[in-house]
Amino acid sequence: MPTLTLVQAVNDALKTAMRNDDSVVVFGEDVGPKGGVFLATEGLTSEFGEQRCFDTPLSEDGIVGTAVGMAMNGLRPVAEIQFQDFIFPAFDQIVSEAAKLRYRSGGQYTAPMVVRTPYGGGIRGGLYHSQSGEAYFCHTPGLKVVIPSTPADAKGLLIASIEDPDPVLFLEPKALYRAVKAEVPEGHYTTPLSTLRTVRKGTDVTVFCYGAMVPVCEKAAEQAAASGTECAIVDLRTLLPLDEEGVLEAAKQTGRVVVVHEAPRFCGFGAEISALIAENAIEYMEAPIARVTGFDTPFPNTLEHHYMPDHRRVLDAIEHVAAY
Amino acid sequence: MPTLTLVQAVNDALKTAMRNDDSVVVFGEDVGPKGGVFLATEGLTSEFGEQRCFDTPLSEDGIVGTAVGMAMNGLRPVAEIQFQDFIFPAFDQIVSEAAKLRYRSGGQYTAPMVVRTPYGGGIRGGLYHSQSGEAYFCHTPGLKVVIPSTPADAKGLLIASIEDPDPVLFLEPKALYRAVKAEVPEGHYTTPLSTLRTVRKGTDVTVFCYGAMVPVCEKAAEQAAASGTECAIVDLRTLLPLDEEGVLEAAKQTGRVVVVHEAPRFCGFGAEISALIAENAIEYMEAPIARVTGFDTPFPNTLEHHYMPDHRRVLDAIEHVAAY
Amino acid sequence: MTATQPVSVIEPDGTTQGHDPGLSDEGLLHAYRTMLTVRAFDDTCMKLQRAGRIGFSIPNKGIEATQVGAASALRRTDWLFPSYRDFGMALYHGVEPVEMMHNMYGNARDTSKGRQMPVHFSFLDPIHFYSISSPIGTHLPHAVGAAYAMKVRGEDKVALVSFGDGGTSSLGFHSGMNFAGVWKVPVVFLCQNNGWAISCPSEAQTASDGYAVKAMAYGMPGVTVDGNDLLAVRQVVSEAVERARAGEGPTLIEARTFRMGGHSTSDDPTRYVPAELLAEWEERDPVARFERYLEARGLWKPEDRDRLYAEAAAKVNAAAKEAEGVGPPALESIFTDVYADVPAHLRRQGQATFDLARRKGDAAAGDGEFPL
Amino acid sequence: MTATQPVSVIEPDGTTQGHDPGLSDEGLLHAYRTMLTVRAFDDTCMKLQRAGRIGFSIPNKGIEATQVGAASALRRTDWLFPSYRDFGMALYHGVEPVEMMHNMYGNARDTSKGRQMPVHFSFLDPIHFYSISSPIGTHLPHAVGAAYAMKVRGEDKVALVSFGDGGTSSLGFHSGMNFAGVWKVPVVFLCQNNGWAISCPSEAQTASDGYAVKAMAYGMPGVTVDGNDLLAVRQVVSEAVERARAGEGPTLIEARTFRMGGHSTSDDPTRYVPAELLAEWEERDPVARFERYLEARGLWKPEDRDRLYAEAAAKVNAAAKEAEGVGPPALESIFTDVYADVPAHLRRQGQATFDLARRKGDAAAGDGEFPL
Ligand SMILES: Cc1ncc(C[n+]2csc(CCOP(=O)(O)OP(=O)(O)O)c2C)c(N)n1
Ligand SMILES: Cc1ncc(C[n+]2csc(CCOP(=O)(O)OP(=O)(O)O)c2C)c(N)n1
Ligand SMILES: [Mg+2]
Ligand SMILES: [Mg+2]
Repeated sequence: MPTLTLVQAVNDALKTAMRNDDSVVVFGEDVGPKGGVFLATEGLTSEFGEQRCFDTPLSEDGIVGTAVGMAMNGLRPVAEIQFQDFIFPAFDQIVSEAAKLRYRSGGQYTAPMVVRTPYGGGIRGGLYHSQSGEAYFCHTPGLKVVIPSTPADAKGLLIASIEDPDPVLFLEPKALYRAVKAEVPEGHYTTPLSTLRTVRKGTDVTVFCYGAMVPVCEKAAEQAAASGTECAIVDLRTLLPLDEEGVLEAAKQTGRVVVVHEAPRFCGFGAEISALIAENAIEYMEAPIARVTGFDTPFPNTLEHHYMPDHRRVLDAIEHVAAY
Repeated sequence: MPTLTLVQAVNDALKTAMRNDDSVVVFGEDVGPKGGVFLATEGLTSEFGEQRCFDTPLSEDGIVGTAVGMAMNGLRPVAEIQFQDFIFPAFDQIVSEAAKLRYRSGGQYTAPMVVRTPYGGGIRGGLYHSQSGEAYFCHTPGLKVVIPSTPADAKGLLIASIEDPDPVLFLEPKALYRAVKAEVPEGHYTTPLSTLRTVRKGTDVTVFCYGAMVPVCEKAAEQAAASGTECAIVDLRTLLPLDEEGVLEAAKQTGRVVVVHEAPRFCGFGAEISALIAENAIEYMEAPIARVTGFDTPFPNTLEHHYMPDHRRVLDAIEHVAAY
Repeated sequence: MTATQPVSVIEPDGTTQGHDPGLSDEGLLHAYRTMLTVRAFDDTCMKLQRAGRIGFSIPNKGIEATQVGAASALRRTDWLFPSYRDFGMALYHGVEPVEMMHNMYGNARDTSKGRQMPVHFSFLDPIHFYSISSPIGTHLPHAVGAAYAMKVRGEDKVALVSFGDGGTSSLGFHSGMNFAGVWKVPVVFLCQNNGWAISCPSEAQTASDGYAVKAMAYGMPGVTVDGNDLLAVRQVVSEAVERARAGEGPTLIEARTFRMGGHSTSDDPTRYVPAELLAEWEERDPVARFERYLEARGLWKPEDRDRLYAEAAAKVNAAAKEAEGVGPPALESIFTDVYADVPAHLRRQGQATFDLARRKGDAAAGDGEFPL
Repeated sequence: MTATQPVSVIEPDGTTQGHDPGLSDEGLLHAYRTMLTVRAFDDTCMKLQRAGRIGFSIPNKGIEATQVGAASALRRTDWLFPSYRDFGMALYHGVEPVEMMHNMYGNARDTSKGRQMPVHFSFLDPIHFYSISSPIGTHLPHAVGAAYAMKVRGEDKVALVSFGDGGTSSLGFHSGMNFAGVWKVPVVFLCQNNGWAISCPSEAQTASDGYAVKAMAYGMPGVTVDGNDLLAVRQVVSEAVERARAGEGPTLIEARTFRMGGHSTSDDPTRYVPAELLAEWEERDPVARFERYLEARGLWKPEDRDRLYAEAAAKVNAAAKEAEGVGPPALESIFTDVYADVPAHLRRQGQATFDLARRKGDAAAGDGEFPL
C-alpha cells in the first residue's frame, strides 16, 4: 500500500472517482493548471481535460450555484472553495438551495454534489485563512458535513461523499495536509458516512474530536495515560448526520466527557455533543461535560498557538473531569 | 402609556431613535413609501425624508455592506432584511466584515449598526418565509444577537441596539408582530442588552425561551401549574453575548431544565444552553436537560403547526423532566 | 448588439407587416388560450385567497405575453428555470391547472408535498419546470450549471431562466451571467422588467439604461423586447435559443412589461403605483394586443373572449374544487426528502411526533407508528 | 463613455506632448521615490520571508504606477479602501515603512495587534487607509456606504476603492457598483487589471471586453487607462475624483497593468504564466517608464536610481530591524476589540488562558491576572 499525505489522499480520491465515473467534474478557483493552492487537484486537468477539471471566476456563489445546476442535471460536481473562510459568499447557495432542493421539490430535483474546502488554523493565516466554520453548516438539515483526520479516511470518505445522493460539505483539516503520511489503499473504496472512528480505547474519559484536533487529543491522551488516566478517543468524522447512538454509547462507557474543537465555543459543534448527552445520558455522567475549544473571538495571527487548543489544554480538561 | 403591538413598538423605536440622533438612517427593500412589508417603517420617509429612510436595490449583500461603510463613517444605519430567510446573501458581510472589523483593525474602524429582520414561523410561509436562523449568527464573535418578545422590550432593546457601539442583529418574531398589544413607555428609553427577563417565577422547572416561543411557554406553564408543577420562565432576550451567569443561576434554582426554540434542534441555540449547564452546573441537575425545538428538516408549509413547538410539546417536556 | 428600442412585431392595430410567427393557427390559439388560463387562474386564486381558502397568490396580469411568448420558443426537452410569476410557461407546455392547484392548497398531491408556499411549483413533466425557490436570483447559476451539463454531454438542449428587474441586483444574476459568459453555455436569460420589485421602481433598482445593457458586462448580446407583444417575445427568445443550440452561448433578453396588479395578494399597490402609470399600461394590455392580431388574421372575434375565458375558468375552478377535496400531506412528509434516506435522528423525531399525536388523540398520528 | 483604448500620457521615450501633471518637481520626485520604496519593501519582505523572519508577503512589481498615480489624485481628507496590493498608496500619503513592518511581523505595535496576516494594513493617519480584509470584494460596498455618509453630510470628500480583475466577479463588486450608481455617491472604483487572479487569466474571469465596460451595467462612466503610466492613471483618477466631488457620481476605472511577480510569496507563477508574456510586460516596466519621463524633464539621471533605491532600501531595512525588535502582542490582545467592552464570557476565557499559562510556567501569562 502506498503511503500518502492527507492532501495526496484527497488527490487520489478525486482521481479515483473521476476514473470511475465520467460525470464527476472538479472546479473552483485555481484548481486547473495550478493544481489548487494546496495542490489537492494537481494533475487532474492534464489527465481528464479542461471540461472535467477547470478554473472558475472568483465567485463562490457562482461555484456552488452552478454545481447545484450540474448536479440536478446528471453531473457529479466536486467544487473546491479555496479556503473555508471564503465559503460565506456561497452560504445562501448551500443553505437555501443545495440543502433544501430535494425537500422543496418533493424529490423531483436533487443536488448530489460535494463542496470541498480546507479549514482550520495552524498556518499563521489570521482571521481569514484559519477558521473552522463547521457549526454554521451543521445547523442545516439536508446537508451532510464530513471531516477526515487521516489519509485513509480522507480518501474513503471523499469517495463516499462523491457517490452520496445528497450534498456534502467536505472539510479538510489543512493543518494535517502534510503533517502525516500513512498507508492508503489503492483504487476504489469507500468509508461509510455517519460512522464514528474509535481512535483509542480507554475506560476513564471519553474524548470527542475531529479533524486536526485528533492528533492533539492523541498526544494529550498519551500524557494522561502516563499518569494513569485512560482515555477513549472518538473521531466523529461525519458531523451531520451524526451517529448519535454511537456518541451516547461512547459517553456512557466512561461517564466523563471532553469535547474538543478549534472553532469558537459559543454555539460550536461541541455544544451539540454536550446537549445530546445532557438530554439522553445525563444520569451516566460523573463529571461536568467539558469543552476545549477556540475562544469566542475572531482567529488571531501571531498568537494563534494560544488560540488553538493544544495537548496541554486538552490534558487539563481530561485531568479536570477525571478528578471530579 | 399607549398600548402598542410589537411591530408598532418597533416603529416607535425607530422614530424615537431617528428623532434623537440625526445620524440614524433606515434602509432596505420596500421600507420607504410602502413602509416595509410588515409596516415596521411606516411613516419614516415622510417624517425624516428620503435621505434617512429609503428603499434599496434587491441585494442583501449591498444592504449590509453599505451599512458597514456608513457605520464606520459616522452614520448609525438600521438596515432591514425583509425576511430573515433572505439574510444569507449578506452572511459574508455580517460574519466576515461587520463582526470582525473592530478586531482586525485593532479598534481603528468599527461598525455600530443594526440589522433588523422578522424571523420565525406561523404565517404559512413554508421553507423561505419561516426560518429561525439565530444559531447561525450566535456562533459569530463580534456580533450581538437580540430577540424581543414583548412590545416594551422590542422598543427598549431596539433603541439600545441602535445606540450600541457594536453590530447587532435584531430578530423580530413575526408571529408576535400583531398578536398582542401591551403598554409601551413613550419617548426614549433603553432596555439593557445581555440581561434576562424573568417571565414567571417557579420552583420546579426552569424553561428557557425567547421570541415567539415565550407565549407558548407561558401557556404550557399555566397548564403545568394547574397540575401542580411550577415553572420559572426565562426570556433570554439577548442571545449573544448571553448572560451566562443568569442562565446558570436560573437553572440551578430548579435543577430541571427545558430549552425551547423554533429553529431546528441540531446545533441550535438550545444546544449552547444545555452545554453551558452541563459544563458548569451538571451537579445541580436532577433530570435530563430537555430541548423542545423545530425538527431537523426544512420548514414545511401545510404542516407548520406540527413543526413549530406548541404548548403541548412544551408541556410534555415539562412533565417529563418534572417527573424524572 | 444591445438595442434600447424594444423589438416589437404586433402593431397597435393587430397587423404585423408580414411577420411569420412560426406557429400554426392552432398554435396561435393555444398561446391565446394559455394567456386566458393564466388570467382565469389568477382570478380564481384571488377569490380563493380573499375567501380564506388558500393563503397566498401571485397575480400575473400584464405579463402573460412575456411568459407565453417565451415558453413557445422552447421544446419540451429544454429546461425552464422560472420565477414565481411564470406558471404560464408551465401551462403552455401542458401542465394541468389541477397540478398547480394542488400546490396552491399545499395538499397531499402537491409535487412539493405541501412544503412550499403557494405558487412555488415544481414539475418534471411534460417539461422540466424547475422547482421555484423564494430567494431571488439563486436559480440563475442553477440554469448555468444545468446548461453546462447539456453542453459537455453534447445535448441539443437549452435552459431558459426567467427573473425580474429586481432579480438583476441579486448575487445570482452576477455570478450566473458571468459564468455563463465565460463558459459559453446554452442558456437564455429572460429578465422580465415589469417595472417593479414589490414597491421599488426600476430607477431605484439600477442606474443603468434598462437591463439589456447589463449583458455587455458579461460579454454576451443583450436584447430589449416589448414584453406585451407575444410574437416579439417569441421571436427574440427563439433567436437566443437558436444561438444557444448552435453553441454560440448565452443571451440576455429584457422584456419590458408592466405588473398590472399587486406584487401578491398581500400587497396594496395603490400605496406606491401612480394611477396614471397603471392606466397608461392598461392601454397596452398584452392579451388585447394579441386578440387584435388574431382578429386581423381572422382567428378571433370579440365574442370569443368571454366564451374561451369561461372555458378556461371552468377548468380552473374544477381544478380548485378537486384540489380542495384532497387532504393535507401525511404527517411523515415532514421528515422525508430531507435526505435520500431518512437518517436515524429524523426517524426518532418522527416517531416522537407520532407518539405525541397519539397521546393527545390527534388523528394525524395514523396508527401511531412512524412508517419510515 | 467607455473607452477600450487605454488612456496614456507618457510616450515610450518619456515625452508627454505637453501634458501638465499638476505636480511640482518635488511632487513628481516624491511619486518616484514612493515607487522605489514599494520595490524596496517588496524586495526586503521577499528576503525576510525566504529567511523565515516573516510568514508571507505580496509582491507589487509591475503595478507601482497604478497605486501611486491613483493615490496622488486624492487629498488626505479622502478615504482609501485598498486591496492587499495597495500599500504604495499609504506610502505616498506618508505612512512610514516601519508602521507597515509592524504588521509584517504581527508585533505588539501592529495597528491590527498581530491579528491579521502580513500585508493586511489598517491606518487612520495621515489618510484613512481602510483596514484590509482578505475576502475579495467585500470592501466595495463599504466604500459606497462611507461615501453615502460623505454625501448626506455634504462633505467635500471622496472614497477611492481599489480591487483586482478577479474582484470584479465578487458579490461586492455587483452590489457596490449597483448601489453607487443608484445613490450617485462620491466614489471612484479602481479595477487594477493585472492580468491574473492568482493563476486565473482575465479571459477565464469574464467574457466581457475588458473591465471598464462593466460600468455600463451600473449606469456610470467606465474608463480604461494604461496602468503602467503613472501620469495617465493620475489623470483619469483625478477626473473621476473631480466628478465625484462635483456630485456627479461614481466612475469605474480599469487600469491595465501586469503582475510581474507571483501572486504572493507562496505562489510559483512559472506554473501558469507564459514566459513570453512576462517578458513582454517587463519591457513596459512602470518605474522605468516614469524614469524616462523624469529624465526628459531633467529631473533624473540613470545614476540616480541606485542611490535613491538604496536610500529607500535603507529605510525599509531599518524599519524591518525595528519591527523585529518589538515583541509579540500581549496575551490579552486575543480577547479585546471583539466588542467595545470585554463581555463576561471573554473575561472568563481570558482568565482561564492566563491561569493555564501560569500553571504551565508560560511567560505569556504575565502576573497571571487577566488585566481587563
Ligand atoms: C433574496 C431575496 N430578497 C428579498 C426577497 C423578497 N422579495 C420577494 S419578491 C421581491 C421583489 C422581486 O422583484 P422582481 O425581481 O422585479 O420580480 P417581480 O416580482 O416583479 O416579478 C422581493 C424583494 C426575496 N424573495 N429574496
Ligand atoms: C472571497 C474570496 N475568494 C477567494 C479568495 C482567495 N484569493 C485571494 S487573492 C485571489 C485572487 C485575486 O485576484 P485579483 O482580484 O485579480 O487581485 P490581484 O491579486 O491580482 O491583485 C484569490 C482567489 C479570497 N481572498 N476571497
Ligand atoms: Mg419586477
Ligand atoms: Mg489580478
